[in-house]
Amino acid sequence: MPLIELKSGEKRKQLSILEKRGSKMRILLGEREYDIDVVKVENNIYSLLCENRSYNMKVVPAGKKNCYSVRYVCYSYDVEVVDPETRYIESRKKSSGEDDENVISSPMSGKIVRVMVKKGDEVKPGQVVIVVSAMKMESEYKSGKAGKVKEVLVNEGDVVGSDTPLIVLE
Amino acid sequence: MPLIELKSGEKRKQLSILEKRGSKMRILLGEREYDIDVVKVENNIYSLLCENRSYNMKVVPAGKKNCYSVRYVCYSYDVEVVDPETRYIESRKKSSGEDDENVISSPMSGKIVRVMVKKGDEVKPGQVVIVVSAMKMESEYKSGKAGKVKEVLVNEGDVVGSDTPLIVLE
Amino acid sequence: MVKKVLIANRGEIAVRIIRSCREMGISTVAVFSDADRRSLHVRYADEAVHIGPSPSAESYLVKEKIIEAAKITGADAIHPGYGFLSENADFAELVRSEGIIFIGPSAESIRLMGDKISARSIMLDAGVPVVPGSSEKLANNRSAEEIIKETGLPVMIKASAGGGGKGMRLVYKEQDIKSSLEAAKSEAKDAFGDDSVYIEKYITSPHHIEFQVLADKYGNIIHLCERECSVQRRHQKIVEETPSPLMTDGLRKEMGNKAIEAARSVNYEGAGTIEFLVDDKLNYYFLEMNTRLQVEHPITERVTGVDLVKEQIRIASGEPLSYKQGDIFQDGHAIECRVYAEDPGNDFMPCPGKVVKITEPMGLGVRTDGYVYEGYEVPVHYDPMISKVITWGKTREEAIDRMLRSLKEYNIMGIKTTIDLLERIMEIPRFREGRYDTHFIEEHYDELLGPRDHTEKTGDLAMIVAYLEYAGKRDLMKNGESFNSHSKWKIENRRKNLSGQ
Amino acid sequence: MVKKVLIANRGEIAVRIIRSCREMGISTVAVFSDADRRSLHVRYADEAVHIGPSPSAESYLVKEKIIEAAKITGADAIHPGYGFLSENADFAELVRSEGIIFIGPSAESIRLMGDKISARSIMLDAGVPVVPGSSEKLANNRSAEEIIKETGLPVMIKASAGGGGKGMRLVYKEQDIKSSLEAAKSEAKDAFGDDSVYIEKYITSPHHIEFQVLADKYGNIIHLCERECSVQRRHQKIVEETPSPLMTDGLRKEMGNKAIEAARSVNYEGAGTIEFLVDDKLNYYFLEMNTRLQVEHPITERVTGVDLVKEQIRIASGEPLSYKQGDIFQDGHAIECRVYAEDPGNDFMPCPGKVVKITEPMGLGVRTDGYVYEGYEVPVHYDPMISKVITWGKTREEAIDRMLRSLKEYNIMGIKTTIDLLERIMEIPRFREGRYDTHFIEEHYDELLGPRDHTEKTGDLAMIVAYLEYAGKRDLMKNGESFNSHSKWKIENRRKNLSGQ
Repeated sequence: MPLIELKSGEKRKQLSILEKRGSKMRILLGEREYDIDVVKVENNIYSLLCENRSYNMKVVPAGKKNCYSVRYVCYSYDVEVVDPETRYIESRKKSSGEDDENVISSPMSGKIVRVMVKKGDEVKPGQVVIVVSAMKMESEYKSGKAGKVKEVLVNEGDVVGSDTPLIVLE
Repeated sequence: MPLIELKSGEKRKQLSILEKRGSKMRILLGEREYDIDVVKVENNIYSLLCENRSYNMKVVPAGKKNCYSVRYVCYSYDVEVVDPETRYIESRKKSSGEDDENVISSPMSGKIVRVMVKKGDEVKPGQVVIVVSAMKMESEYKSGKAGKVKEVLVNEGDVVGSDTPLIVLE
Repeated sequence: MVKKVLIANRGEIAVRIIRSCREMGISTVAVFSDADRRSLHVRYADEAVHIGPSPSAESYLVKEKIIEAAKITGADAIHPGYGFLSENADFAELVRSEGIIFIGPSAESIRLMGDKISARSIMLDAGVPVVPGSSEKLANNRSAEEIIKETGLPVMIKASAGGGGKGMRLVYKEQDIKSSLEAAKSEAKDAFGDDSVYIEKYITSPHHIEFQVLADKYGNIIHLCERECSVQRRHQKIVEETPSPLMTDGLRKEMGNKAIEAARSVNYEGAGTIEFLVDDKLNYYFLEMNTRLQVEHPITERVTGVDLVKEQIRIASGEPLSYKQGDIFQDGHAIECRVYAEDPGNDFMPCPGKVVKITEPMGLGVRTDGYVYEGYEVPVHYDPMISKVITWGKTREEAIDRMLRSLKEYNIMGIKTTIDLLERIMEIPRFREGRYDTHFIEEHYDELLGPRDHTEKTGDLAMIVAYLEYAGKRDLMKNGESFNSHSKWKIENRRKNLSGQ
Repeated sequence: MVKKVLIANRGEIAVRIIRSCREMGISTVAVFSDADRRSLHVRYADEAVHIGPSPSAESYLVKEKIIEAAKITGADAIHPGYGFLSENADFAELVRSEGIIFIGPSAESIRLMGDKISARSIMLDAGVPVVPGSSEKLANNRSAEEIIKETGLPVMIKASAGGGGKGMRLVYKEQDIKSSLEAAKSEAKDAFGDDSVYIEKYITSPHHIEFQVLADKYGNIIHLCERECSVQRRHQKIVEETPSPLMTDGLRKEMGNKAIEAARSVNYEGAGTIEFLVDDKLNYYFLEMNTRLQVEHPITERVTGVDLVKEQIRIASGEPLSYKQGDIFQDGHAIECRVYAEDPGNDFMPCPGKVVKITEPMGLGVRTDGYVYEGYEVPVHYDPMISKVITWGKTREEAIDRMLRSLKEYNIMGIKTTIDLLERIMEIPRFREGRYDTHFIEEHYDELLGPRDHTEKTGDLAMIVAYLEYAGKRDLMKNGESFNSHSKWKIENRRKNLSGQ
């Protein structure tokens, strides 16, 4: 099995499957070993039994590639699966200096009410660049950093999904 | 569009789509024309609007190829879509004299309690050949015709799904 | 108070018990067979222990495995649900001998009520009317024939160890007595390993009416009024309601008191049900006592407001009853319909299989107690009941209208169910008027199971939908993408392509 | 009796109204905008008419389109639900002038109660206490400052045409009076095109308690007791209960009678709600009247057994009230929790999107009124409320425990919701003790929205599940088949392959 690493918040742990019989698995995660009985009972829902305890865990993709949001009763975890491919890209990005932070994306779906900058404008950190309306409420999106607007990807009146790139800075 | 024929009970009607705009369609079915607005709202569920009436129609595969069971409130319809391929196979079968009726299949899932015939036995129409148990009830399966047992495909204690072939007659 | 309850059951009743435990802050332990790894009770409980292969004789019915599971998890109480080991006196005894609380009556009460003939004679002593007939097991055909002549035809011959309609024979004519006796005995021998039978007068136009009782460890016993359970097929209930359309205030009081006497006569403890047969002239006769929770207990919960599972747990924990008789009254009307995984159009053949889709009825006055979910494969090994719909109304009429509305909302795809049959029952005038007895289903067989009228148009639209589903699948196979896809954009794109052709 | 009702609304309330119509045998007509073709009310109604583009100003708020839809389908009555045109007097008038029954009060009643200042003075005349302050629109800052001095600080400045917290300013200090007045006026002008404001004494520790009333065409008016609605964020209710923990029998009777007087003073007809502000010393003041059904009406339905929508329809059909005041009593306790598609962790930002999966809570004492289903895309155009959970218990404690159990069962995936926040509200001691006022949410912000404690183990298991989901998808892409597939056989096969590697 290729080396798999999992990231959740501050934590980073390596996973390997030591044994697998039917729905039962022995898994080494970081320093701890788990004997679990796991079945996917519905789309996006797993039933785990571990030391007789029953866990009904729900998982949905969390926007970014290989990222999942996992929920168990009231607890939520954002987990990223770092596979060899991702690690390769990560290391390449670091060396080339590419940066996702140059893109301002919409955190929620909505309708673009106002675009407050245009191509070539200089923006300051915290400056409101776009206003989106959803469900009878307006929200202001701010730039996280200073920079020059390279491109505005949306027009007023557009309906956008969540995580849609709106504005690119140079 | 290739010619499509639909069979439901005694009825056999030809369907053609005359027009399609967004979710709206004009369909000719047999002699009647329908203007409908149709969207698939969930897996297996369609919402139809026709002359302002709202129909929430549910459809599941009905075992045989290209056969569907459609439900609208309390009404159930078994519909077969006869495509050109099926028509070709049908006509070939007729000429070669092949016959599905030589196979006794299970109408429901269950556990084989008793197999009452073996290879080479002669069976009479109505003779009980197999007993299946499901959900605390036993059901007897009978042969529909006379014949000699060519093969028994299951053993006592087996769990079978519905429509599983159990016994083949010569 | 009990801290951790093991539920020695599966299906809807296991889930229902866990719900009340949750509300009380009590931990729960599920047990499961191979076939039930994906069952909802396993997913829903705090803990779950595997207890063996799928057949219940090798899992849910093995007393020792249940006890072991309780010990492993440190459960201090066991709730048996209904069915399985719930009326097994030896199990109740074994549980207690292991120092675990059994949520139910004493083994002695279960035993006394378990044997129909001993129960009959105890009831006679307690002044509770029983159906005229024999009070003892019949030794030979000679005395049986004498008793039948004394009781007067028609009579019912019943297996002493019986249940579920096995070892029963109805005799109308004198010349059939001998052969029916022999047939009943042979069937009883086969089914229960005991050929003892007894004789009961056969009641024409019988109503099956039962009373819910609750009794604590301190001799306090109350009744929670009646349930009318006369809509049956093959001696199995499918619709129940409370109040009974037959009941009067006076009769309720009288029968309720008899039910309390019946429970007292066996030193009953916990929740139990006294079943009566009532004829058209409102004569009532003790039939049997169920020494456990009933399937149809939710209608009583709805009109009285009492959570029966919570009361069971409180009683087993040694608390006195939370209610006095004067606190109990029926508010409005409640009906329960049982949804079975069966094909009513094919002689009620069981219909296990995969649930492709399920939509539960919701809104005012509706409760469902089920356990199947989308993608769940209903196993072949256990009872075919998958859900119960309970509706409430200020009046009986409103409860029926609400039930009809709910059944129409209830959508279970992939397996055949009794939902359509239940809808039709709600529509039959004799049901709506409340004039029915246990012969109701057989007397309305054609109306309940015959073909439904429909219009040309709905048939045509069904054809169109079948075509669209077919076309969607065909395109999916050809292009890896369906034109019926959920995504609006994909549809739009494809349509543009089509119009360009 | 009305025969066919058009519901001029969408979402859960449209579905809820259709349910009651079904139970009464009344046909239903849905209307829908572009964004709502797939909405449940369209699928569930008998008929459905398209009325325009997605923004409500071009569809649900266009009176003429609604009337046209009613005419096309032959609907003889229109139910406005809540929000949209429900409190639009012109609409009520237009509907009636077209010979269609408007299920609600007269245009005159709506108008009188719609303007806060006119409502205030009518209440004063009818002997219903109002919050001390101005009874007229304020002409200039001079007189406003005088009134504020008379009333005594703190005061609330409110927009006369207002709602939703806009044009409101709380003034504690004398030096802030002038600037606050100017700010309130400017905001009111922006929001409502009318800069009239009025002054009210600010009540510390305020409780928002409302009374449900029903009035027929014949002058019969009853109240259906109170609802406690003090758990609010941004002046929007999220949890309601009845009875109010603050209420006494005597006060209920007194306030109920005042509510009836308030309704009588505007010749009210139909279902309506009188909102009061109550302080800790149980002084109560009229706040406003909602001349329509409330979002939180189900808790009243649960404890009184009255189906309010059915009563609305009967009243509009000209029938006298089905109930007398003496028939109404509160049986047990009911709580409602509102589920919004919002992210409470991100300042309650709306969270429209696709519902990947939904599991409704079920069982004893639970009702949900929702409208979203699996695969449904919650539109960005309308209110973010997607569902309401209503639980009942014999006692307030049982209702809370049942609500907690239900919220834990409620699973909505794909969008963020307020479910976790609601769970935490049920757990806060001050809520459980019933000692809370409208400041509850702000005073418990950290407990309600801070991070949850969790164990190392659940975090680890979450990582494992994320990996399995990832591995399943990866295999699906590689082989066209997932090792996490529902089919047991596929899993077995793949495992065999793996072990053979």
